[in-house]
Amino acid sequence: MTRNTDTGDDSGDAVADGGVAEGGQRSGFSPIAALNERFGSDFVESSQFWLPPFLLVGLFVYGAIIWNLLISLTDFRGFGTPDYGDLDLQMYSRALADSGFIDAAINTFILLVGFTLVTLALGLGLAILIDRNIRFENTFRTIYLLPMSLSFVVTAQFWAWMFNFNNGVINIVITSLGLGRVDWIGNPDIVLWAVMFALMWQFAGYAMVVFLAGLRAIPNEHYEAAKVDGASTVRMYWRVIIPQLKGSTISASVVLMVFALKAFDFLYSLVGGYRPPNGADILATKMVREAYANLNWAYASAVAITLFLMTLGIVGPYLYYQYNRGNL
Amino acid sequence: SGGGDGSDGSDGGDGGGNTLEVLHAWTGGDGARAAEALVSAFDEEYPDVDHEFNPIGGGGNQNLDAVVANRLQNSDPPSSFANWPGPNLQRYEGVLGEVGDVWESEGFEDVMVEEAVDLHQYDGAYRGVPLGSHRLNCLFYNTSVVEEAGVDPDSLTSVSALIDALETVQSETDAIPMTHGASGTWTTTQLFASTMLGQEGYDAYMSFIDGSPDEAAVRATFESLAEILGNYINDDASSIGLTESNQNIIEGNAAFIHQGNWAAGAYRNAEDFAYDEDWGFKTYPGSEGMYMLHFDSFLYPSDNPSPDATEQFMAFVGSEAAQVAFNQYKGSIPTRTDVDMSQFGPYLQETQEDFASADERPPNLQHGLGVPSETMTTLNDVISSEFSGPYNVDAATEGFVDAVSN
Amino acid sequence: MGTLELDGVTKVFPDGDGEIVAVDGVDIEMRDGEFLVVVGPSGCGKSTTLRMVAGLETISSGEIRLAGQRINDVKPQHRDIAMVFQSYALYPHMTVEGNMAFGLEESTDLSDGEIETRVADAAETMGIAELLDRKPADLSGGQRQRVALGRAIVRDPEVFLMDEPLSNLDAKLRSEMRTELQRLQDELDVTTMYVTHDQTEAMTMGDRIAILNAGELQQVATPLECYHEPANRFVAGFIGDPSMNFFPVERDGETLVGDVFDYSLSASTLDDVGDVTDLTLGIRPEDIALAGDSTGDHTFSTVVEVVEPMGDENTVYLRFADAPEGETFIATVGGLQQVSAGDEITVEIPEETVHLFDGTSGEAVHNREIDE
Amino acid sequence: MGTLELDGVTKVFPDGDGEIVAVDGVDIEMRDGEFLVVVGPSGCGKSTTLRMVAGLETISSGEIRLAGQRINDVKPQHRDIAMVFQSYALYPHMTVEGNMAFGLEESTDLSDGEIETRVADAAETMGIAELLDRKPADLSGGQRQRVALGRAIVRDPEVFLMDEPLSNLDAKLRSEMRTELQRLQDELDVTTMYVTHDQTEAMTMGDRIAILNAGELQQVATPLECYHEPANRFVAGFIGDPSMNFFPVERDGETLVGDVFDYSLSASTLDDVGDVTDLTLGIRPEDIALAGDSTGDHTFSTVVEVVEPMGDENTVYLRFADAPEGETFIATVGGLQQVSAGDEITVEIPEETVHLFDGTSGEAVHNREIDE
Amino acid sequence: MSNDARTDGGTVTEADPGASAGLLAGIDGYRVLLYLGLLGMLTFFLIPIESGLVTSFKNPSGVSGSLPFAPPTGGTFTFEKWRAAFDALGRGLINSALYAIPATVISALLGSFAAYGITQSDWKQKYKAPVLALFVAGIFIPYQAVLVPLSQFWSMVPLQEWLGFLWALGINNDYAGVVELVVTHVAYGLPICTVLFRSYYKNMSEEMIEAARLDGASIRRIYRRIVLPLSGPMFAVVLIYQFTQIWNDLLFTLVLVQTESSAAAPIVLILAGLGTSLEGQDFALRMAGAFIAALPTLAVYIAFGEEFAEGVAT
Ligand SMILES: Nc1ncnc2c1ncn2[C@@H]1O[C@H](COP(=O)(O)OP(=O)(O)OP(=O)(O)O)[C@@H](O)[C@H]1O
Ligand SMILES: Nc1ncnc2c1ncn2[C@@H]1O[C@H](COP(=O)(O)OP(=O)(O)OP(=O)(O)O)[C@@H](O)[C@H]1O
Ligand SMILES: [Mg+2]
Ligand SMILES: [Mg+2]
Repeated sequence: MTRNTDTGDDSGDAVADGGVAEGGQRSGFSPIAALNERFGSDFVESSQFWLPPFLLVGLFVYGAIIWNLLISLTDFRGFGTPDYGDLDLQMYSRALADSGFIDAAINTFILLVGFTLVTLALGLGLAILIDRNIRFENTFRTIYLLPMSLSFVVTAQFWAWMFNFNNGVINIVITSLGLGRVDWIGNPDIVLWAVMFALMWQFAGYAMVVFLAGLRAIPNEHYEAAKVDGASTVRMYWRVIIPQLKGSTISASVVLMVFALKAFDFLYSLVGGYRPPNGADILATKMVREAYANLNWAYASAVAITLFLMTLGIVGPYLYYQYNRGNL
Repeated sequence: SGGGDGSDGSDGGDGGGNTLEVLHAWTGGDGARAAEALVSAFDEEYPDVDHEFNPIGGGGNQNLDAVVANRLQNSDPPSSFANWPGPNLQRYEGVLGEVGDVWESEGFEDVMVEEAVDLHQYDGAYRGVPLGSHRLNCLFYNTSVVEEAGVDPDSLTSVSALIDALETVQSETDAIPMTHGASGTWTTTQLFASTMLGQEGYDAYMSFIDGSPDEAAVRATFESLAEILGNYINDDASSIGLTESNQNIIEGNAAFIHQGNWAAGAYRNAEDFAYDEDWGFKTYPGSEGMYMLHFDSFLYPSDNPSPDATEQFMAFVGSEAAQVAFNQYKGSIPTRTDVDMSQFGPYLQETQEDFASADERPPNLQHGLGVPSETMTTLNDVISSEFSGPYNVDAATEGFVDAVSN
Repeated sequence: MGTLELDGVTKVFPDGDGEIVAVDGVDIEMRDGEFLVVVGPSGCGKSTTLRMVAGLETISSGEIRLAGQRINDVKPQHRDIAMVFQSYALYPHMTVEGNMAFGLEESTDLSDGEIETRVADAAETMGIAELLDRKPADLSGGQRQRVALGRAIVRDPEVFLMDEPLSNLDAKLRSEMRTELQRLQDELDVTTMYVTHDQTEAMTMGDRIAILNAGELQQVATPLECYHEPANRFVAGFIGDPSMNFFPVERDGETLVGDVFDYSLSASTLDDVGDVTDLTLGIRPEDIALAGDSTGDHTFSTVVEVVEPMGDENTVYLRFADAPEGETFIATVGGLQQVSAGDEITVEIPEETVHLFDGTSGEAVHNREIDE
Repeated sequence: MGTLELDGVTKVFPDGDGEIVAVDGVDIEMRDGEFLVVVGPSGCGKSTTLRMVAGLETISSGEIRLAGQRINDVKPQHRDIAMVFQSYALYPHMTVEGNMAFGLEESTDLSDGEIETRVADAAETMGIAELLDRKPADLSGGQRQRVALGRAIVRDPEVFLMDEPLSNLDAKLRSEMRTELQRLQDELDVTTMYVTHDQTEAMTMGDRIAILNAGELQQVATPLECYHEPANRFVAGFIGDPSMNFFPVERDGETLVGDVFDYSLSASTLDDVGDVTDLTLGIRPEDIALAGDSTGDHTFSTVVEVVEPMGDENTVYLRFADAPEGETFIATVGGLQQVSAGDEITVEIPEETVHLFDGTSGEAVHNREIDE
Repeated sequence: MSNDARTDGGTVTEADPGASAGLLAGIDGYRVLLYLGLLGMLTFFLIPIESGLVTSFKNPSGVSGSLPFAPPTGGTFTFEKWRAAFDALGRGLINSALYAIPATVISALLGSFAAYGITQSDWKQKYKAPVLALFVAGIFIPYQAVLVPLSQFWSMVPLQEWLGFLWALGINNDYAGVVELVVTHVAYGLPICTVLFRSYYKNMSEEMIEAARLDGASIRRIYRRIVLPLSGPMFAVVLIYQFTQIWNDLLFTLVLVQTESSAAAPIVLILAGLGTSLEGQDFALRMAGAFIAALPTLAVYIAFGEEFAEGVAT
């Protein structure tokens, strides 16, 4: 930090000099003035604020992604160093031939879509309930959002117990309803939905908060106008209010999908290991497993790039949408 | 550099250059106690060696493997780490040193079982020293449950006999015929190995491991497995692990379990649960006279941070003192053939006798001795995707055959 | 039949531990087809009154009757009332056509075809036929205003309610829409209750004006009655811009004695005053005349403090010669009459133009004469 | 020396692919101590002009000189200029004293003691001495406005810039502050550039008014010059409320021929017109006189369409008898003159009050006579 | 939005004008359903936590022998699991705090810098947009996409040598992992911090900043004297949000510290493997551990729920 501030001081001085240089602009050339001319009057002076963070992010995020792409083109595995001299798409063709990868990709997709949909639906329901001018609104909202503050690791513990075959709350409840026990975590056909359910528990509060903000942004007059226009409460929500939540829905969906892509922590903690329960392998867990359990670095990088492209597919249009709406 | 010593031994804080750093995964239960016994025996033998024994917990051996891999990757190797010899050594290609002089000076080649001699060599050099051995083709049972069902375990000498017995248990009692903990795939892979050995015989098993599988044998094995797993195991098999599964035997909820003989460790610790009275052991049906081999060994990384101390440690690991100290707690047996077994319990004594007198000692499939780790991963992936209910015999067969074929 | 009656209508809001009486026993009767403007300062209860009529607020006590039927307990969606909101409250995700059709779809059984026809007709009336496919976001302020009106008229309700519908428009558009609204109301002849806080709107638009203050109804009358015959000092001060000048005076025989001036009254005026002694004298700025050099009973010498030329007229801040600096009153004089700050001039406050109010209750005791 | 010169000042904003010329070659010279009001419709470039003077926008072309020095490239913090913003832009976390001291601390080397003294003096001037320890959030609108002014005057700058400083105040406070601002500017005698879109403010406050439209300067003159001698049709229409009436006419010899009326001109007026034939005739509403029954050269019979009674006067929408319905013009008549919709009345448009503009360029060719 | 309530409440009030509307309004059917729904959801959100909590106080026979959500009885009650969990996790609490707190503070500060630099200063929108887009996109990058290079990077940085002076003080050299975690979390937390601050600064009055410029302050002085002092509320939001994120993250700890056996192991890493050893699944222990690990973020959440919600909603 100290060093950082020092740099700040230096460039501060530089700017003061820049001022002088500007005065003499007509006589000579000043690089600072030239930069400012091109990028805007405060470009140089403000860079002391945004440039260091920007470089940090640029290096660690975007530099790393490019590096990752490079590694995914090598055959790097085991111990040693990647050989950047020999780049090809072998790892990607391997992925396409790997049924585990295909399964993980399909699971990722199902999780993405399923989780997002159910969470949005529940979140919207909660938001509407909360928004009905209730008493103790803050208490309800706080509790609904509570799981969001917990670590994936913690919620995994809770849900491992909830889904426990013999003594979990869920099986207790369904047996008390006269149904047979279900092996939530063990059955590969069910486990993904069970995970989805647990994640929904954790993030429905988030969707609620976003929708609530959306609901509150709709002027009271719209509710009243719909009433005066003769609509019942249900019709009012269906025709007038919910269609106006498009923006909230989009931003909540994007964030939820990104959460789903990151569900690694949850799956890892559920079993305490790199291999999630059968049927719940997703690209995020596969990537980490290939890298850190199997040392297939290049292959893991290729999986990671696939995951990244999936994210980009979601976030890219979102960024574009935000840009068009002038939010960037 | 995921935590660990300075890489070149000269910069480590507390003179780490000479500190012996040993990584293993025995973090709980018998393992922890055995590791403790090992350490104190080591202290007794080599009081001057600075050492640091680091148990790496979590996920069975997975975490240990990951940590070791990472440190080797970062050229920051520990002095030694616990692992399996055999084809498993392939994955440490290029980062293991040689301990041939230890073998020579200690005369290990003469006292270790011959399989140990073979399996600890890679690329023509010794890479580690064995500490103990578990047996894998075991079938344990709860005496009272099998009695209630009217089944005589000793009479089960083929897989089909086993299946019949399971059927009997199913119809005669409320107990689970065979308990299975399949939350990890490894138990099923391991069951495959024992079943194949028992049903298809030694040669079929060995050619499978050696990369020239007989598809019909593999298919037949999977068919039997499908029958067992599809009909006779516990409902919650897929969500529990070995420990809970084994608990079913102890609590009298199940008749049989197939496991390595580490399962017996839990019986020893359970109250009022005595060998031969409450629980019994039977070689996995059909594999009588065979001892499916397993080794716990310590490997020697090259670029060793404490070469001298490590060599001392290696010599110690192969010594009688170490093997007795460790194995009696671990529930395994020494890999030396010249050990006095009097300190071991009756079950281990029997195991040692079987070991010594076995006709064949086929290497295990799941624990490193049979196939390289990469193949093992693939086998487990096949189990995971095709054979964890519903049981797809065709796909599993194809997957296994492809995985081992070379 | 759109007669609308408010009978002792009161609204009490809970406020922490206490209560706020937002509307206090308001009685209004509106004829079918009447255009009533409700006006008053901010917070006086205008919106609350309107919202009670719409059914958007419950009524604490009193009764509202529409065409003779008590509607206190009828849900808003079942009252046959259309409302135009200050913010227009157009549904942003629907086209203009969707916005206009919504009410018909929800409240009637009309077929799609009929709805389309009615929407098209209403759009024609409002001159927004070519906007039907646009979304509200693509409309200008004036167009949105028209759509909001269109949405109300398409339903052909018994009563229109409008809450400051013009306040979001700029001045020019506002005066344009003002005229248009009047024309429309003339044409449709639907009972309309129109809320504004702008006295210009009130004066120019309504058949009658209802003036509210602090929840209480002050006067319901035609605009000119309110201007020339205010019921009390509040109305007198509220209606008219610049405001009426007020001077507190004490009656002393035939003379009103103020702080710095005396004002003698004629017999007929004295009659009106009766025995009230504590009075307020009111005079509208445009009634104060420059007297030149002539002096008379009701002329006073004053000093000009500030002149604000407005072009067509000047607003002159005057001070009685004896009054302390800063204590000014306002007169408006023709734009070409040259007065400048510091001038001493004589002004006349003609007796026929003065108003007198009870100093305590504020009730008007005497209003100006109107020469017709 | 606070003379401020704008010399061909132009501002071009990039806009997608194209450009917006927000300010287009504006030339203004302000004397030291002058109070200039810049007025114009929304979006005409007023704020942009002011912000260029402040240094908050770069200047696309042209030159701004302060006391003769070109300041185009001087950063805002080094120009000796203080600005009062529409939102006041007080620093919410500092006390009033902190707000006022901030500029002195940042831009001068004064000691703490000196700064304190100057702040105290300025606070005295603005009458906010007892507010010095409060935070802006604890102040009323008017007090905030005073603090914002205080913050500007304490720096004793060469030039004050004010961008609609009164628009956030309510009507009453606004007119109060208007007077106060004028008084203050008189007292301090600092060159002041004041932006507003409110023509009343422009008329009443400035020494001179600069009228902008679409980025171009229309006229710089005293308020009354602008009212009575507008440079062009835009100025004539912009200044004055209600606006001047305009009629397109064609000159035919000595007569102006409109759509529905003819208007004969005297020789002196014809002189002004010269050889322009395409003209616009302008007449202010207050100059249209009810002629009673008398007829003359410049009387016309009209129909009253709408009467908006304002109390002190009525705004009357008239239509020439021959004009189609809806084509109205406005006259203001005394509040007690009874006219009602539908009446036919004769009005006079006196020749000495008419304005004539070039029909194409809009330039004034003849302005009304002023009888002084 | 409360019109329904108003209308319905009104009916009741009308029937009994003297009664307090609040009490009686609860009686009508619609409201009853509404509150039933709310309470049902409340149960749904609380039951996993509740059953975890009661289980953590049960001995093994209590865990297997009683309903998972029933509180422990006298016979099955024990503190043992909490004690065991605390023994296992105690050092993890400290280790987690060691990187979570510095990383939170630094990323918040840098985020504030960055947001100020690209929001409140005057350079061309055309160039700002891509810079900002990179920050925003950075929020959404799955960490997996950078994991391999990240391990490569940290294996190349001779951190062990640089920090030699610390090891000389007797600090376990595993703590290099803590330093790596701080830097890593700062880098990956920066995008969200920046975006949060940006939304705040964007709403900050532009005129106020301009006023400060005209008052003679440089960009740096404006930050110091105007923007920073006014950022308090957003700092609260960002600090709370970041702290929970960093505290809760497992992936980076798994990659950089690797093992719960490390002296520097953070709490989540220890918790992930807790109670799943060869001993079998000890759910009571896992639950107790889960609560200990969740304690700091829960405390933050309960104390600063509003700020947390605000951070989350952005
Ligand atoms: N829902 C409410 N709860 C409590 N008090 C309210 C509520 N709605 C209005 N009030 C109070 O009732 C009084 C009248 O409010 P109302 O909105 O009717 O005023 P208004 O005349 O419309 O004012 P404006 O011109 O500002 O719109 C105010 O004092 C207001 O604070
Ligand atoms: N930063 C900008 N980028 C692009 N166009 C701008 C920018 N600032 C102003 N403009 C445009 O320049 C023109 C003049 O704007 P300006 O703000 O000076 O108007 P104004 O006269 O102050 O209007 P108002 O009375 O509404 O404040 C407008 O068309 C506006 O859209
Ligand atoms: Mg209102
Ligand atoms: Mg402006």
